[in-house]
Amino acid sequence: MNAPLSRNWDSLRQSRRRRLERAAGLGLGKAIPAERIIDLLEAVIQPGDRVCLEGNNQKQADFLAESLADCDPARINQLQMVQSVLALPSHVDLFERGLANRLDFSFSGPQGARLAKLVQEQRIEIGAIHTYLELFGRYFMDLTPNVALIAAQAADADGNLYLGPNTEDTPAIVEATAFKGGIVIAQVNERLDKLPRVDVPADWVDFTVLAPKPNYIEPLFTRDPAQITEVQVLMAMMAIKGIYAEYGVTRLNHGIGFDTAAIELLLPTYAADLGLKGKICTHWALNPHPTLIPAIESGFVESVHCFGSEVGMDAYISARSDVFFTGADGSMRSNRAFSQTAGLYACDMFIGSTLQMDLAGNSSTATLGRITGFGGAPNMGSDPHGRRHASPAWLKAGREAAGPNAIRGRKLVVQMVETFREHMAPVFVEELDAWKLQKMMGAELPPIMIYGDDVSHIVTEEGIANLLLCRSPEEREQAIRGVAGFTPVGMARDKAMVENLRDRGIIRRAEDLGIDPRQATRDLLAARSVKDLVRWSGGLYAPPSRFRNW
Amino acid sequence: METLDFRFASKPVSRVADPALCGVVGSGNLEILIKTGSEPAACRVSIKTSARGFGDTWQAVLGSFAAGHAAGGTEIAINDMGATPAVVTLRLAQALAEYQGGAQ
Amino acid sequence: MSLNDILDALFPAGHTVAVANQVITGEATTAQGTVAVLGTTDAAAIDHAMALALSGFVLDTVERHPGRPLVFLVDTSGQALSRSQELLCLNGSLAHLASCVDFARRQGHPSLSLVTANAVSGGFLSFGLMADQAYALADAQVRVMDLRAMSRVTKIAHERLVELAGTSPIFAPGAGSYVRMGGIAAIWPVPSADLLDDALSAARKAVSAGDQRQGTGLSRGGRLLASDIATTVQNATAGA
Amino acid sequence: MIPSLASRHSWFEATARARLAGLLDPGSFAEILPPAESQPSPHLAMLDLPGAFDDGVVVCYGQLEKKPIFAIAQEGQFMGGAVGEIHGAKIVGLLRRAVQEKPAAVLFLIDSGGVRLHEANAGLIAISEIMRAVLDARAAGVPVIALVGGSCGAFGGMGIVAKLCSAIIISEEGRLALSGPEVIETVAGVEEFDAKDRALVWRVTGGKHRYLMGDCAELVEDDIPAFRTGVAKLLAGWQEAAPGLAQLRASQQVLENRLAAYATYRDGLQVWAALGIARPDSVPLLDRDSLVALKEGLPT
Repeated sequence: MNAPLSRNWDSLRQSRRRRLERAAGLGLGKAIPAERIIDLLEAVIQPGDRVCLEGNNQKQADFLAESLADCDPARINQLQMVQSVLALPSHVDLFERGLANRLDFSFSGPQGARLAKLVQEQRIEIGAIHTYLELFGRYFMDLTPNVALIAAQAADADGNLYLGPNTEDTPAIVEATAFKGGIVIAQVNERLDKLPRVDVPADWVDFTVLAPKPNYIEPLFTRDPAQITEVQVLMAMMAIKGIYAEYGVTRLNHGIGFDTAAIELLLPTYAADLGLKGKICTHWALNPHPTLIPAIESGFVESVHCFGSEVGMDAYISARSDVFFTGADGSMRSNRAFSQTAGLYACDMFIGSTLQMDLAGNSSTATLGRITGFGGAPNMGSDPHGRRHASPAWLKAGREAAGPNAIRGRKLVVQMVETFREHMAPVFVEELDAWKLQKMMGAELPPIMIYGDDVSHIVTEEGIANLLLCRSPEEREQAIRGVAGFTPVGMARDKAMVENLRDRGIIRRAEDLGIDPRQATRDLLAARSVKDLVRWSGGLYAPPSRFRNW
Repeated sequence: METLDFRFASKPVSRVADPALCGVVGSGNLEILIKTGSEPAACRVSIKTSARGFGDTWQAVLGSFAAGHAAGGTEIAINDMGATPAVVTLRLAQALAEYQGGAQ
Repeated sequence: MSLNDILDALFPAGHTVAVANQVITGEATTAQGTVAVLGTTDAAAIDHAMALALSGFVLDTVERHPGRPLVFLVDTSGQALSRSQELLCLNGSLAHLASCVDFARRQGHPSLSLVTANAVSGGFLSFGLMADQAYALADAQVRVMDLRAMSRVTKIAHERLVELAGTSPIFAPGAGSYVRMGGIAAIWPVPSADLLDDALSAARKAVSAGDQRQGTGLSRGGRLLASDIATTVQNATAGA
Repeated sequence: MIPSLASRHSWFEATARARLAGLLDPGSFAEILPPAESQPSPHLAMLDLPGAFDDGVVVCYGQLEKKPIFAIAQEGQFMGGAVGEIHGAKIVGLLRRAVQEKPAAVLFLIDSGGVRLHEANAGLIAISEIMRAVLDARAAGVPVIALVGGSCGAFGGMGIVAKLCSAIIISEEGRLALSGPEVIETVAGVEEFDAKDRALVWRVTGGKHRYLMGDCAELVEDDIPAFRTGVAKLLAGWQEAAPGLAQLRASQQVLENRLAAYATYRDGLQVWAALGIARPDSVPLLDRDSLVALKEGLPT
């Protein structure tokens, strides 16, 4: 019998020690001067490292991203980047400049076109496009970072970090890195003697650097009520009366579009008139949408847990600590991983929008020439099949789908779309662009955002299709065609079958719900401008400059 | 720009306010002018639209309107700046209600 | 052609015209007596200071020389494009200048303007187009925007604009378009004292005749709708 | 919900026709050259663009608190309220009619970026004609009141026209200037004027700034009834001397003093501080009544 191979069991720890020694050898302590950041990065990052660059939906470690992109590709190369959002030009520069060559990510909104080009030129290898929760999970499995570059609001002399209201992904990243022999470097907006609160303890953090400018934050969740259309008001009325009220949806998540902003702004008016206050929309997994302010002020909302924060909402959130999760210091604590978990397992409904939907109800926001990913929507917009607690909405949906003897419920997954987008692009299509995109990317699967078999309802200006009640693929298809209006897909419907579906309540038109489309005016919106939102907030909401007209 | 003309059979409508105007020629919007026409059981529609190539869609939207409402005896003139069928349908309903004297 | 050449050609009997900050002020002798000469040069982008210098000179003339004709020389690339100018309401200073020119007219001062090189939008509106009669030298540029910029803003193909500009004066840059539209009375092949003399006589007649530009545009076939529509609105009984 | 928000009828959002409907006495609106009797601009058709029956402006007569009123309302949603041949001629015709019929006032609901580029020459000459027609109406003793609070503000030549009117009533949302911020940004660079920085745009061109500097007679809420009340208040004791030398000299002096004092400033905040406002930062968030009180308390 052979003796067991002798093996080094602490190579990660040793590697970490060598990296820290190289930094110390350059005279670098825990607090790094901004002008020496490249020295530090070149000392602690090795070719082939897996590096997590904190790019969130909103908060960006922009100084560290730009600094890494400015490092010498002869010293740092072959990096494998893991990050949830590819938002900044510098994120893509890493690949163009030859520092990195592999990417695992979740969302790349503004950089989607550049990313697609690099993929076609084979200068970047994409591991996978993940959902947020999935990526966080893999941080603790097979994508654990060697080095994490993160953003925090403030550091103290020891290196404790205060994250401010935009916690977002930071806890997940730091925990995975710090406890698996990795190096954590934080850019901070300010150094304080005493932090308002400690969000990350100093011994999980190796280096801090005071960035020349505060980190960039994108106001991603601000929807100007002035841009909400009458058609969106009509769809919101139908959704409230035909879904929220009927299922008694109390725990939910909203997408970030104008369609759902319209619902938020109809709660204090239309929904209140229907007597729904206290009966719907009490508990939310939601970023602090400014358009939710009127519903909060009207007493609709009991609790909101947030993935991140929103520019201009800090003072309002702080003053509404019964509703939002706030620290003893008064400022909000958000957390993307926990809020995603709440959205997946503790919500009874997700409602959002999409750019395309096919006849099976599959939907995607992927378009040709862009690789964007979907962030959290695929998790929020899915029915987790595992065991969970029962709630009235969940049970009702489950029984609609499987009959009175159903042994599990269903999460409501609602897609809300106008049949045509701008420039008369039909939302309902025979085949998603995702299939062409799959070929272009050479991917295993088409980039579908929400799978049709998870979708429970589709709301369009033509009505509501309840897919739970469909009993065959043909019925589903005709239910979808039946609310697809004057798109080619809609015009090809089987009229008799659609009328039958309407008789059975599977398709419901506005008039079936007792709604006159001519009542759908913007006068129903509790706020019709950003300034109205400021007034509702008692002056606590301070919108970013670009959303003001005063 | 494209000019389209249609004629649809439709039940006669009783008018109060003649003519009636609804909407504005703004991006994604349209204006609709309803006047009294010469055929009591037909609705004539003439359209000037910035979006070319949607004649079939207009025909379907207007046909559905003429079948679902009493709009006979009218002439409808439309100036369109890329309104979606949803907006067209809504404006038609508003304009017809206005034509009938603002009845709800 | 330089400003001095133009001045010498217009006023062979002599003038005392000074230029400060691209603003022309002074007086000149003509066959019809002394006239006030004022305006801008070197494609001035009109700002507050220029507008106020001109309006101040108009008011001085009204106060000290009742009835003296005003001869505006127009060379403006438009208005100054700056935040500080807008902060102080540049449209307000241009409106003040226009008011002063209008006031002079009501006090019996005949006025005419001559576009010597450029006349562009806001700068042209504030004084050149406020005169009783506007003229332009043959090589003067009169416009709101050139066709390339217009193509960018309107998203209409440049070639298409060029093609249409060949037949329609509605948007085609050029003094000729403004003549056909009635905005400019005539084009002068060269600056000349004789033409000025005729124009001053015409301006004396125009001073009490009111704004005749719609009618002129109609009779010249360049602006076919405006005159009738204005007349209809003036006389129509309102519909409900 | 907050009742004052529920009952507000935003001027900024409303169409030209909705503004008129709320501004004039109920039932008094009588349109001249209504849509059914007009044709869209042939010049737009030549460029392959659909026009509007009223060419983007409503001219009418009506009453306000029983006084006979003429009104002009530009539709900002159609081609940015810009002035083309027909549009301009309708305005000129109504102003000339006012000289003959002498209504109690002409209300000029401006919502325009200025000249319609598609009809640039016709538009520029029309604005010049409007300028002279406004002054003619005023000289005939008919006040012309500009109402500015639409999404397009009063820019370009229409900014000049607004300042030629007897008085301007503006809302906080209203903007009044010559060149649009986008134009300045395009030509002079984003450092000169960042057109996306909307708070800055309003500090430079917005209703509060214009009111504080005395360029507008009244500041009202973004509310159709508030504009109506503002007009009624202004007309109640209306007296306007025919423009005379002394008055123009006085205006000249005010403008020269202002230029001398503020020529280097680039932000409303600087002007407001110089006007004696202790906390200029607070101005953008003050409500209308507080701002009016603040202005009335300023040293003159």
